[in-house]
Amino acid sequence: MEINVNESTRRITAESGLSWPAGLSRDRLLEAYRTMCLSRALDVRIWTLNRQGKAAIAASAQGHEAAQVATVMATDPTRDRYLIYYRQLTAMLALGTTPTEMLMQFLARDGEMLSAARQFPLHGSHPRVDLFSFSNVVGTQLPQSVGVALADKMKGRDAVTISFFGDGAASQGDCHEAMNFAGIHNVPVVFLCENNRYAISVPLSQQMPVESIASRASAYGIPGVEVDGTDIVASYEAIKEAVDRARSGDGASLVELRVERLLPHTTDDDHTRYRSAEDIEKMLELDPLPITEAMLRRHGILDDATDAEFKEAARRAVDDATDAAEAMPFPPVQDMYRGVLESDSGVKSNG
Amino acid sequence: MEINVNESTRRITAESGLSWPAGLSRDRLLEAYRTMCLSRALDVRIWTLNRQGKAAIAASAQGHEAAQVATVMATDPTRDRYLIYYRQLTAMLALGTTPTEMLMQFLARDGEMLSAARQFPLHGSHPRVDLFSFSNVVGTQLPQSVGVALADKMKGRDAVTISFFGDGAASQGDCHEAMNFAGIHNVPVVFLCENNRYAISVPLSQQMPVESIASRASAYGIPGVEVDGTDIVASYEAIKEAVDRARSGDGASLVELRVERLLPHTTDDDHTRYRSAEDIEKMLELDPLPITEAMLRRHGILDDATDAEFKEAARRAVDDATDAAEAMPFPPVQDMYRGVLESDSGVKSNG
Amino acid sequence: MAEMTLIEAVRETLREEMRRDSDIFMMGEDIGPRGGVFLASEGFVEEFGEDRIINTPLAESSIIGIALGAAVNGMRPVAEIQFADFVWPAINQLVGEAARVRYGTDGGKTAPMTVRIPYGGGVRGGLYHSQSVEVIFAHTPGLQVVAPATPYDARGLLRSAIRSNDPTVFLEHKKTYRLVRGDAPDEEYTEPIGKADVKRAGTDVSIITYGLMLHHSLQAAESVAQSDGIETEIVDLRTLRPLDAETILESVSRTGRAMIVQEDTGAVSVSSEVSAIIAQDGFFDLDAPVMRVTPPEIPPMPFSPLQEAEFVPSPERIADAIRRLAEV
Amino acid sequence: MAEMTLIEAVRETLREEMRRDSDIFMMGEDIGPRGGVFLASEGFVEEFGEDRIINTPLAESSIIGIALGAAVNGMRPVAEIQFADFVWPAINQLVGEAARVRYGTDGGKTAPMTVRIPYGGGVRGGLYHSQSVEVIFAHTPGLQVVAPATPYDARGLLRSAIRSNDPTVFLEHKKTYRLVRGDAPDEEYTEPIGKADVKRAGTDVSIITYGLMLHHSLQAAESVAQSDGIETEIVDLRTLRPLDAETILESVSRTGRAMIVQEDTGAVSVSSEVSAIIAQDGFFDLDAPVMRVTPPEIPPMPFSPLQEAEFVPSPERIADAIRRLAEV
Ligand SMILES: Cc1ncc(C[n+]2csc(CCOP(=O)(O)OP(=O)(O)O)c2C)c(N)n1
Ligand SMILES: Cc1ncc(C[n+]2csc(CCOP(=O)(O)OP(=O)(O)O)c2C)c(N)n1
Ligand SMILES: [Mg+2]
Ligand SMILES: [Mg+2]
Repeated sequence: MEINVNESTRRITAESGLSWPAGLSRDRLLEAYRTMCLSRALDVRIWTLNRQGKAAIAASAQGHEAAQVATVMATDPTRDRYLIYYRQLTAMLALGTTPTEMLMQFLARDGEMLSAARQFPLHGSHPRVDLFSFSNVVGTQLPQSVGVALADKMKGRDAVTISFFGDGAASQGDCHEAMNFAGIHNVPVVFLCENNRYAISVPLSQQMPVESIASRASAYGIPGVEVDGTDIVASYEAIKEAVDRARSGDGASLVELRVERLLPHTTDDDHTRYRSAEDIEKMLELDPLPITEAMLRRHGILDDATDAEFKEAARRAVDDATDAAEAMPFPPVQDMYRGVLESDSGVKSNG
Repeated sequence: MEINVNESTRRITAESGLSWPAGLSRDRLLEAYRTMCLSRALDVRIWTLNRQGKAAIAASAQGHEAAQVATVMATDPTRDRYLIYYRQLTAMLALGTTPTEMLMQFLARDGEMLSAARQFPLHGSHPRVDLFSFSNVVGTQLPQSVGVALADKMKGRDAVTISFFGDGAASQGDCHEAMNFAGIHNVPVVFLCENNRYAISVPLSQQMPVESIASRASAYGIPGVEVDGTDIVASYEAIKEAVDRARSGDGASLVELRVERLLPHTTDDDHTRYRSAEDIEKMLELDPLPITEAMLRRHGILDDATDAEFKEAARRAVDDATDAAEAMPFPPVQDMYRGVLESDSGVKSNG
Repeated sequence: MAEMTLIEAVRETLREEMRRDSDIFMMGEDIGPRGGVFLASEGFVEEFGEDRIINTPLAESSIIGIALGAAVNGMRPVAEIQFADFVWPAINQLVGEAARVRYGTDGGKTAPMTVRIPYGGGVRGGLYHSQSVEVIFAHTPGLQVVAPATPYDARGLLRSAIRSNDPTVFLEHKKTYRLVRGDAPDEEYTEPIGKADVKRAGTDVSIITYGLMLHHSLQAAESVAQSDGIETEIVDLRTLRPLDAETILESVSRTGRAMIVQEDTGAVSVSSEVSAIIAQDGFFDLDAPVMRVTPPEIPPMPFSPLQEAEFVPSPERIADAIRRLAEV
Repeated sequence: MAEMTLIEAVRETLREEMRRDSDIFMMGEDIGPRGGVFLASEGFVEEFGEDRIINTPLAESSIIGIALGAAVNGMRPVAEIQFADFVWPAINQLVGEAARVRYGTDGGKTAPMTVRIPYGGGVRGGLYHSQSVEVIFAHTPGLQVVAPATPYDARGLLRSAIRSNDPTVFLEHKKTYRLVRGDAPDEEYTEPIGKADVKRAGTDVSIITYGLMLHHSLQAAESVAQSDGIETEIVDLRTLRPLDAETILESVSRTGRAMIVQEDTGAVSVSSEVSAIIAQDGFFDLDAPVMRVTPPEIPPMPFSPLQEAEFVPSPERIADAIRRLAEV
């Protein structure tokens, strides 16, 4: 299947999955859908925990699930690297993070594995997969991801770096500098933009004078593709192509996944302040869960029993994870003094 | 004459001047050539003053003269605004700055009009024309120029802002952010890139993976054109088109003038360290002075007598300016305490 | 005389100034229909329109660079950096460029611009929504740096900042936005940039502070007054550049004991400068060492609640320090 | 033991480290065939190739951001910022990101990277080729900041910086590059980050300083020793973060008189912190106010020669200050 920026995203429909591209199978698709169901259930729970005053802040992945699960399917967690953004709940689950591990982040519990609860959820580094996010400063991960990939190129390793970002991040100077360097030096990175048309409340029309972010790839001499991010198969195929290109030494690509942000920016936001009723209406039709479910049923991959089983299993897993995470204490105070520098005593100092 | 990025720059030859575009006349072209001769003579003198230990630093305009004089011809100094870079000696002369005023900058003399000799030459603001350059930090002038133009748009003034930069500056994040905002808000600015293929010693191939800077205009929804900057007529026409567009409310443009940097980056540089003999050979063939002279002679605009007169006049003007500037003292010490803030006493303070 | 929160003081003052002077416009992320993430511009785009309330792309360097360009061309931009933690990409345009425009052109161009920056912690912001960023601005000649801690000062100083003809960094502590209420006149009053204010008179110890720490210090002062009869004088700096050395030294000359309380980490900070001023020009008035109460030298500030609470100097910690200093 | 200039010390040490460890590579503007604008990497691309000597586009934020990415993925990048004045666009990646990587991942990732920054004035650099930029780095937990003033220290400390597993800002004063010569062993020695060094022993006054000002202070000390018999002890900080409070306080405890000499403007600076350390922990040793000798509070520094000469604290000005302090 050929996807390019001149072709409108909507022309890539779920039917593109009629013959599975290399690497996709009925089982993998079913597994992907199971992860999406788990992500959605966990996402809903996290929002509830925030409303209960237990989780300080959350950014939801609802609407991005198909795009993220496709991204993980198109990569190799045993050797690839992931610089995530902050909305990658589904990707993290697909990469083997447990619901309890995720909830420990949102509840800032002792033993939280990414940052010892020093950082917001989804920030820090993962103990099992080479996944990390150093900061909340939008755009900084883009040059960093180029450096990560440059190191692999220098060392002759066949790892590919996935650099997650959003449409808002594309406006940062760092985005330009990162893609320009990647283009010059042919580094094995995939710039993966989950374009949900909003940077908090700022719509695309106020973010850029062009229709697509992928169209900017030509300014950096790299391929750019725009894909319907609610279409798990089309997304997989586009990302796989970019990952294969990077792995085979042909350098960077820009993949733009068009998705919808189904909830407000974060639990602190209220999108009715800036989104019209129609806009919200329209967006709800692009929920990747029913879209994926329908596609799988059309192809006879999913039946009622399995669907119900997935959803029930997800509910149970989320309940158990909530109990497990809530049972944990907050990190002890003295741990905050640990490890500013390697040479640190780790004891309290005032300068 | 249509110029676009798909067309190779070299296809726009001096012959494009056979029928003068609107706004150009034999007299204006002759005047432009006179300014180029003056600029070249002054430029040579400044280099000499550096070698004599009298001028601390200089960046030469040699090779950029036709492009710069064309830029001034295409604008209206009585209402337009110029955020210059640091290589715009010719543009400043064309805008009415005297050779003595220029030499006062290089010799840091008392009464230097741009910055009171607090800054490098060509930095500060001009007392007669709305021309300024706040800093040596490459790229910062690009967002600033967008803000300047935005103010004019807000106030409904018909001024156009000319934003000078080089190929090196195009790599800065600020360049991306500035052009993106200009594209979104349709501000009356012309991004004018004098592309001389080098950022000090870094060749284009190590600066960007694409052939032209103008080709990036599409990423910002603005027109981009690439022109032979040694062709004064083609340059004038391309810039005029962009200026007219901005003035008529149609927003920003990017004009890339392909020129050669005939001397090392600055008086501190030695380009034989990084430029091949052939490269230097080849570049010397693109000296805009003989090219412009030949073009004017071909069209019967310039004869031996006038040419000799221009060059003799330039020599005299530069000699007189040197005497005048060297006769001036350095700024007195106490002036350095003046005007950090409006509320300042202007007397020495340590905090 | 109306009672209002600090965020209300900021919003009302912005609104009044926007109505007064059509050269004023605002730029920032989400300041349009969203009204800003802290609602400082709630309802503004409806009243002033999209030309004067510009929802910018997510690009801080251009927010400041474009504001600077507009400022030197006759406008009075008020730029909002959404969180202080995100001002770093814009430091070059602010510290490198705006601060030097007047000096570097010998007054040929000036930059009458205000940059509003919500800063500070204690709001579960973690490492990137809690930072204090005043050091680099307070160090830079050509900038004015204001950090009000009360609605009254916020109103008077924001007016002065917007009307000033020099670039002014206006620091708003996020935790004080809704926590701190106070009376602020409806009149068009201004407070002078560069003047500290004695928020509590005392005879035994001088505390020099600003921002949220003013309120923690006031609580501490009350408790030690009751428990130990120690009378603490509290100097609210309000402006971090230029510092009001006169008011600081005057207070120390009467108490003989100086303590600086600050939320930002201590090394090479505003607290260092205040201490250095006293150690050089108030030395002979001192009866005791110049004490500093600051957080530990770790990146501000942990997300987990117990650690965050420990990081920020608490009224209790300040009260203990007052007692120790009074005994020296 | 070879005599060399400071720039030679930097170049030879870089070369030796590059030869020793293939994980080290360099990135920066013009560091390729040009050899860097100060020739710190002259001949390097010829020896190490374009993969390890990367001529970058003109984009400082990406230079640091990419170096950081490579550092967390097993490399030891040495990034060059061509002039300190141009580090501002990269502050976000350095202060906002690199400094917090170890802490923000609880040690899960580390950033063994060195950022070389030629800084300082007295070279006719004007407002944008003369700046001192240490303040923001010296304030930031998670960074190490080194500022050697002699070839010996440059060699020993650059080795330590490159071999350190934390991000280190390595400040090289441009004027010392060719002005300062000194002996430096050929051996692979290191000097510890975080330790100051007493460069001159004295009994009457302690000067705490660094960079070019070390040399101006040494000249001043000699002249007052001869003219007035005043013996000045000179502490070269060498590392600006973490500061070596112990050595500072030990010196002041013996002389009772402290003076900080600095090329950067004084307000909220390293000199403020040194003074504050003494005023808090060395107070009872002091016989006189803690004096600071710094430039005026104007943007560093004017291009015109007389004004530039006036801006930088001269040996004469320092000598006068020593005399005044000794008399208090
Ligand atoms: C440099 C910076 N500026 C502002 C913010 C505040 N902020 C957090 S997320 C966000 C919007 C990001 O939009 P986008 O990149 O499209 O990602 P999305 O949230 O839509 O997935 C903003 C403005 C930030 N975190 N960093
Ligand atoms: C931010 C920044 N980085 C580095 C420098 C040092 N520098 C001065 S000019 C220059 C090259 C600029 O190249 P270009 O934009 O092509 O202009 P040209 O000199 O070729 O006309 C560099 C790297 C600077 N002034 N500012
Ligand atoms: Mg978005
Ligand atoms: Mg160039």
